[in-house]
Amino acid sequence: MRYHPLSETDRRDMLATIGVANVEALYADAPASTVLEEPLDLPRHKSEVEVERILSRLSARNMSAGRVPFFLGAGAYKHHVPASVDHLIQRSEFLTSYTPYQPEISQGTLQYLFEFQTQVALLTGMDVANASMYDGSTATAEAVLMAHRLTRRRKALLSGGLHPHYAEVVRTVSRLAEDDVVRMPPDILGAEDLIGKIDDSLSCVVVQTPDFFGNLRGLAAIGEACRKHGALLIAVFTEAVSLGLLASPGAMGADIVVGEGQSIGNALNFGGPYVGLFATRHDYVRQMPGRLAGESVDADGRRSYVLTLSTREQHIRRDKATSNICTNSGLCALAFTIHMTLLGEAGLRKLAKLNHANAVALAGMLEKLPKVDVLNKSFFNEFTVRVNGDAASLVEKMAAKGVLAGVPVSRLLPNAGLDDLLLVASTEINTHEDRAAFVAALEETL
Amino acid sequence: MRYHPLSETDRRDMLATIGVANVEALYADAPASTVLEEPLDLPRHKSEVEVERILSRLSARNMSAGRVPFFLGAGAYKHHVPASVDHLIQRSEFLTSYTPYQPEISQGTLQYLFEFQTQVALLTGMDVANASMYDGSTATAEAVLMAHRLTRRRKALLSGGLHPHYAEVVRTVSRLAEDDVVRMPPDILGAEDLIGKIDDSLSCVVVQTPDFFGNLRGLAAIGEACRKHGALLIAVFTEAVSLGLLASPGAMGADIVVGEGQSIGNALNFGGPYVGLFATRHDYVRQMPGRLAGESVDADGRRSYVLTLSTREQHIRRDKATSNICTNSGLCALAFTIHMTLLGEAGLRKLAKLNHANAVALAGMLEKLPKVDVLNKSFFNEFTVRVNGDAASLVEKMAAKGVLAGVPVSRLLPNAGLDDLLLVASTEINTHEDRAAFVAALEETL
Amino acid sequence: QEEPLLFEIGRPDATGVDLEDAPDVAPRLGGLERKEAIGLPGLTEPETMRHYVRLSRKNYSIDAGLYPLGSCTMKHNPRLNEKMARLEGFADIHPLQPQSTAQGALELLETLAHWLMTLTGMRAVALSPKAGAHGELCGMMAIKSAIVAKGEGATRNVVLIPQSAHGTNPATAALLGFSVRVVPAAEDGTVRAQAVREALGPDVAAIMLTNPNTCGLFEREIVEIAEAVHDAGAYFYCDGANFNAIAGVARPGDFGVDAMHINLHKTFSTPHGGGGPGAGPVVLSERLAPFAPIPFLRREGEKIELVEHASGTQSFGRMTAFHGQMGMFVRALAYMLAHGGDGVTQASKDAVLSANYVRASLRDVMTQPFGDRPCMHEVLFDDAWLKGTGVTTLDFAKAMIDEGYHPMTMYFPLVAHGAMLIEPTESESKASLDLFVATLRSLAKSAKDGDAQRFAQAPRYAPRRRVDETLAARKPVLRWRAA
Amino acid sequence: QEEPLLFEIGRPDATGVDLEDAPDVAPRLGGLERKEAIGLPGLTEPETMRHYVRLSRKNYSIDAGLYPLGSCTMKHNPRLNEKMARLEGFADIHPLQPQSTAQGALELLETLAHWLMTLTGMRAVALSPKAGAHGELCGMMAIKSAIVAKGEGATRNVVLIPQSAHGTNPATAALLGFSVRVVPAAEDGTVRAQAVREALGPDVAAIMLTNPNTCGLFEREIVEIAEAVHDAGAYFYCDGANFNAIAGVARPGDFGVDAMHINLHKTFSTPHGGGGPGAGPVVLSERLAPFAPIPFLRREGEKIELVEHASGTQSFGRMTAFHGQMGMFVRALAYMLAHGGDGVTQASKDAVLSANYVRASLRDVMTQPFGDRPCMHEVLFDDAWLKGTGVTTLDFAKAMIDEGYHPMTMYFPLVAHGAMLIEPTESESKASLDLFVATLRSLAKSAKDGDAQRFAQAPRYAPRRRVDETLAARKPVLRWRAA
Repeated sequence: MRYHPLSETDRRDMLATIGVANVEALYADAPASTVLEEPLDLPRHKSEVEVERILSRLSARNMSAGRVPFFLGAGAYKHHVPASVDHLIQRSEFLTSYTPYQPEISQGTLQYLFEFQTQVALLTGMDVANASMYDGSTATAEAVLMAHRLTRRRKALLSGGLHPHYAEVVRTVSRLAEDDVVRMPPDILGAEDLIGKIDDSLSCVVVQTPDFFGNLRGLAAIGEACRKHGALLIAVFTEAVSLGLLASPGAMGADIVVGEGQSIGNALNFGGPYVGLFATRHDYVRQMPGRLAGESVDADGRRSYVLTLSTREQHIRRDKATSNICTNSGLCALAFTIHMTLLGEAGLRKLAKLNHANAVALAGMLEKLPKVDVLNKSFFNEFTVRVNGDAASLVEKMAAKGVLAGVPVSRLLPNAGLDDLLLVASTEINTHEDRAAFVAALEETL
Repeated sequence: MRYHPLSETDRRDMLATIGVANVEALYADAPASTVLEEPLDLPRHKSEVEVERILSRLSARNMSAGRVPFFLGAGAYKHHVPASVDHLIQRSEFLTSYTPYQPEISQGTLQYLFEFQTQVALLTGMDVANASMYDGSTATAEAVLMAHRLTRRRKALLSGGLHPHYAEVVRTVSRLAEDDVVRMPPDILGAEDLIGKIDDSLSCVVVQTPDFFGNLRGLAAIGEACRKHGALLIAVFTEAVSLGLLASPGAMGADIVVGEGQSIGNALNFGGPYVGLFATRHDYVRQMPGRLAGESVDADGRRSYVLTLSTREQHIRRDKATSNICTNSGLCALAFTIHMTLLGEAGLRKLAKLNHANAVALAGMLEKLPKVDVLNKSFFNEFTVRVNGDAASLVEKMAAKGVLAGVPVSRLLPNAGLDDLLLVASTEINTHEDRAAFVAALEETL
Repeated sequence: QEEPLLFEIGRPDATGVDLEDAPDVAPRLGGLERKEAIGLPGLTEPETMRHYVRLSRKNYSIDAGLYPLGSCTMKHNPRLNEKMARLEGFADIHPLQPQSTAQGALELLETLAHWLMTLTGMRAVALSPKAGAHGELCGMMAIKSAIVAKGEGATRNVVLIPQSAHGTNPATAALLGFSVRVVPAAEDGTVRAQAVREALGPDVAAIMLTNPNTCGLFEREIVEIAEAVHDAGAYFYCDGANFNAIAGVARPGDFGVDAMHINLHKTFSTPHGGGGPGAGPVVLSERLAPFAPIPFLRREGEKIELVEHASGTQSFGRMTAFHGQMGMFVRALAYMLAHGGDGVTQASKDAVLSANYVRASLRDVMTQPFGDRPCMHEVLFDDAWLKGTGVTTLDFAKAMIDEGYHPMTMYFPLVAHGAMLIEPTESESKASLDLFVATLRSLAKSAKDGDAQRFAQAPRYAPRRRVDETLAARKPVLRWRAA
Repeated sequence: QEEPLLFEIGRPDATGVDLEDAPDVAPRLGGLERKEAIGLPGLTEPETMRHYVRLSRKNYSIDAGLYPLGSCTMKHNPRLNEKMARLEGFADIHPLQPQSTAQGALELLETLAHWLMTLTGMRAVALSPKAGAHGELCGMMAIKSAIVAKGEGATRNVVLIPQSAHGTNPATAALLGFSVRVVPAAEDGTVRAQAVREALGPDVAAIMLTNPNTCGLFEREIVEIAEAVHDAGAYFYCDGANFNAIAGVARPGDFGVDAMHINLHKTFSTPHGGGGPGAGPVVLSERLAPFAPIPFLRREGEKIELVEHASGTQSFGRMTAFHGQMGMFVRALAYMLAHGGDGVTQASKDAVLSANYVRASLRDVMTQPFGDRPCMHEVLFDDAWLKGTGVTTLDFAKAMIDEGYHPMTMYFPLVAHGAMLIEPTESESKASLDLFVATLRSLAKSAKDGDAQRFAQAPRYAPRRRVDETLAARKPVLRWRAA
């Protein structure tokens, strides 16, 4: 086997040093009834060519985004990732290192995490950010738990504009942890009255902007109301690029900001791995979940970075930890950091503007069609359209014509009477030809 | 521009330091008549996405080997290259370094070149090898020039089994350098009488094995005859994998061995870059062209590697150099070295055996067809078949059916009455299904 | 050479991307556009490359050397797997595109699930957990759901956990409102069925047990423990972090396990990436299978459906936005296909062999807390042998850095004093193991010979000397700010 | 840490590849099978990764730092270009597959040729030369062919070459049987038309002139020189190694050049790869175009044909087996498309600006052989300023290594005593240039202050101290042999 350096001779010599007759003897503690006598019914090892053949065949059966006019969003966005990003994250020193527990030989990882934390704090307009979470949805659930700890209350209010999957993730944890969740009904037009629902029983209000339906939400008034009632405002985003063009959640008064960072530096990957962003106020840092890199000095007085505040974490605090999280999304965070570095402020703003302009251009084209309504007053790069019929079957039919047209709302909110709604996203990858192909396929299909 | 770190402010500051008003002033020595007043008629800079679109579109218009049953050889072979090879050669430290003129900070390159030289020497059965040439064809031309220098004669005899392109490259240089070349007629069956042509006027005899038509050639008797007449035997190969299964040219008495190393570690690349292998006897090393890494010690006595015997080379010896060559094929040589390391003796032998077996299996299937003759008595992984008709149009028709069937001999030897000959190669990448598809398409087409 | 922070070398107007010009449209941002600057510096592409290449060179990595972190499984990461994960049909597909356009992806999930179930002998698998701890949460959620379904939600609120457990185990239990009852280990470092029986009661929901355990030992009474747990109406959660010692050799399903997560980044070698991403699929027993989270797969003939909603099922719900770590699944399946059943078994055996070889080669100079007996894929030493030398486990570990090695895991598990947990993995050649052993023996001799300075000063030949962790925690500086 | 040779750690039975089983057939090797062992050790995949990763870490690279090698053009290598070169339609196509199945590849060649001709103002381009020196050979072969065609093959057998030329120039001329006549340079480092006129005669076939020349200076009398050469019935070969100073600013065609090679790995940034592969397309004037080597392109409407045989043409023949360095062509074209005409021009100007900035920043501490005047993309210093310090150019260069830099080009061109040729390229930020300048100033001060030891001992902080080149050449050990 190409992956196994030990030869039969090595194995014999090693067994002799150990003083046992065979490797089975080393498994003597395993109850005899549990040790397999026959090999499992699994295929034998394969050459690289064979593995490539099998997986390429599976890959070829999927319609990849880059091959067609592509307009899906709803929490995962196709952006162009510069080739240098993917090259750099594959450096052995980044790819094949462990969590930087030994700072003396991990400054590479620690420094980029410190850079990542700073970038996320700047983008969200918050004081501090952690070194990443699994993804936006789990970060949201962790934010709710953190709000519970900070407020010593156990009831969360979720906006009807929150991504349905995020709401479900919060609800799953809350239900099994016996916390309360109030989930508002789907809020297609961004018109819900959250403020009226805020009272002293709430630990937090969770609001997404741009919301699931693409509407942009002002958070300032909600933040005011939260503060009045001792609740925390948790702001959520699923499209990190929007922060290049929109007022930051921090500037609008959020206490905790969580979101999905996939848009920057990371591929669609059929849903994962992604990278959760998590930022908050300085005062709350000791209740924050997840890993943190901090600045310090070494024995020679040189500036150095090191994992810190780990007394919050499970490997030190066990059942008193702020979270059970151990793994972060290191390499995805690195991709985010490198892509963000390449963008810089100028590039990010231009990218966000281009996304918005492409979406506005598409919305303008769709608004001219008779059987289609664009519902949003405001949006960033994604909006909701009402179509004349079932959006899910429309999408299927357009896919058959080679256009991936968007996400039917019913895919995430079935049986909600929203079957005629379609979420359409447009990023910098879409050309005018893509938009024209979209409109043509739509007209043919409707 | 993403590639240009200087900002307009930087440029202004730098011009001030220099003491000129603008950058045009730095071009003051250029005659005014030659400085462009208008920008050239070329497109403006493009984003990564746009560049990818343009080049992907061009790429998609080519039928790539991995997508079809594929049987081409004739000097370039499709083998599977392990993913780790391509990963390693893209390490910044290998990819973006220069020729290792500063050994103190180039031991990485120098040591792999030393390993490469050793591998090539072992494979060819020779004493020493250089650090690579452009490709097999130019290595052959250099070998002839080297033989001229060593023998102080200027006439080469080329076997009719030598790859026609290689023969042409030798002839081009020789003609313009006013040396003599005798090229034997195409030798389809490996039956030519070279020995009868050898006399005291020859500097060298150039013989390829496996030859262009796939025949395996014993070299011992030719070597004997060369030695008797003071000529050198230059052995050529175009399929490095064959050396895993066949007697080495060194063992058969070659004085210089040259060949193409593309097969190991390198992609087809539409013909380049490839890597020329060049090996010879120890006594001849100072007449060898190309770069050489040698062992030495540093000031602390540690074993070190360094470029050596550079007094042979153009940058020292100028018009007295053994060759004008400056660049080698460093990164391709690295790919060769890594792939060869992964193979090892056991892997190379198994790979060569698999190649041969696949070719024998295919030949067996073809021999059963009524309108096809396999002409070779012996072969490694490539052989010549006579088809009932024009091989070039046959190949075109089979390509239209999605099978890349081989190389028509007339592509390289037009107007030679060989239009019904087809070279067919089969490597480890071919499955039984590929062979069946080949036979089916051939039967349909013939 | 020091590498500045990007904030110290970047400029707000510098960029490493060029973008097409935007179509000229009237914005529709509803007055919510950003007014203030973000303060994000950029770098051009050449500067970015250099910055991160230089940073990378300050890291240790498995590609550059043996990485003997016990319980972390730092083994070879085949580059084939990276290539496969980047195939456009896996990397460039959207989680919500029509399932009819992603049947190849769904078949990949199904194939992976088949391998995991076959290797563990379990009934079902939940693929979506994002990492090991998330998998623990998944398994414990399934257990809690089953308990609630039986109407015992109010009464069964204790989870048994041995002292040697990973910190994630108690943290996960606590997250779901369970309280933790610690089960003591016997003198030999394993848990006795009798001790479990004594801790069990009608208030116990589950036991969380790692096998092989964190001392590198196989829990020899595991079958009896499982029976006792089941007899008491509780569930057996197995922490599968150490599955790489037994994959292809023994099946957790045969131990009586109800739920177990599998760290794909450990057993199936998806790269650790400096701390993630991981992936933590959870295998479930027959009785927990109905509670598995959404999404899950359902095959109807040629067509595979990904069930994304819980209505009409007993599923406990959704754990994450989409379907899990697809990129990691591709890598793990590539590893499985390449290894085959035979290779996976061989890997387990070689991992165990290598750990025992290290044990046998060091047993005369270092001490083992539970005596000199066969270990699994990792070997545990304590610091008894350092007594009186003035050298601590930490010092010893840092001195390894100066010898070119990453330290072993230190001070874990907590049951051993000054623990040193060494996991060489199956990826090391015998020559590599021999060199490692020779280095450790030489260091041990040096410690015993009284050369305490060498250890107190270590590391001296690393990018940094020891870093002041106390300062970092006392005055946390967690981001750069403009001076 | 020392890394052994693979021969010292490999085993003949170890392998890092697994292969399918061969079909069972009777061999047809005609009795020529290998009998003896090859003696090639192998390594498994994890060992191979580690060996070459470790080796790589002993190299300096442009990704890790400024690489000021004059005349070598070490600038940023965009990774986009690597990605593009690996597109299956370029990397995985065979040079001899039907041209109808490779029209995209041929269009790429045509597009590249268009860019090269436009940028140089020349009439034709030969793409197949494999590297710069091979391009020189191509150009000189075209010239020789033209001379022979005019019936002057026997008489015109001298090539004029300035003293400052690259070694490849005289070597190339010699290879074709020409003898070399050296043209002296004027005091200002450039060649005077008058000097050329004096050297010209009926025996002269061509001049080989580098412009900008190897002293980093623009040959100001180049147009007159070209006229003189043409008037004498000879050809003007221009060494295009330094084209990166003027691309988009001035066209060699306007100087009167007949042939010029372009190092794609310099001007268009295909990676140097530790010494290759390069690519050296040659642009040709109207009068040399007919002699261009095969293969060449011919378009008929939508179809592009690659002409592979010389019959019926004046082509001088074939230079290499196939069509040239496709992999490098893709990278170079990606570079051109990304830069655009505007970016290429900017790159040239920034390269010149950066070199002059270094010149202006060091002119007070170092000496220039031809006075303080504007240079092109590289600046030449000599060692006059080191006189009496006991420090040589070599010492100074090696001391740069200790400061984290690759040395500049030393002792070339030969026309300057103790030459130090610095080419910063357009890829460096101003901060990077400032740091480089400050380092050189500090080193210069140290040299003048008499700290000769620092230089004589250098490098001390590199993977190796100075290596004994004499020993290597005196007793050449060019391969490993079993002890």
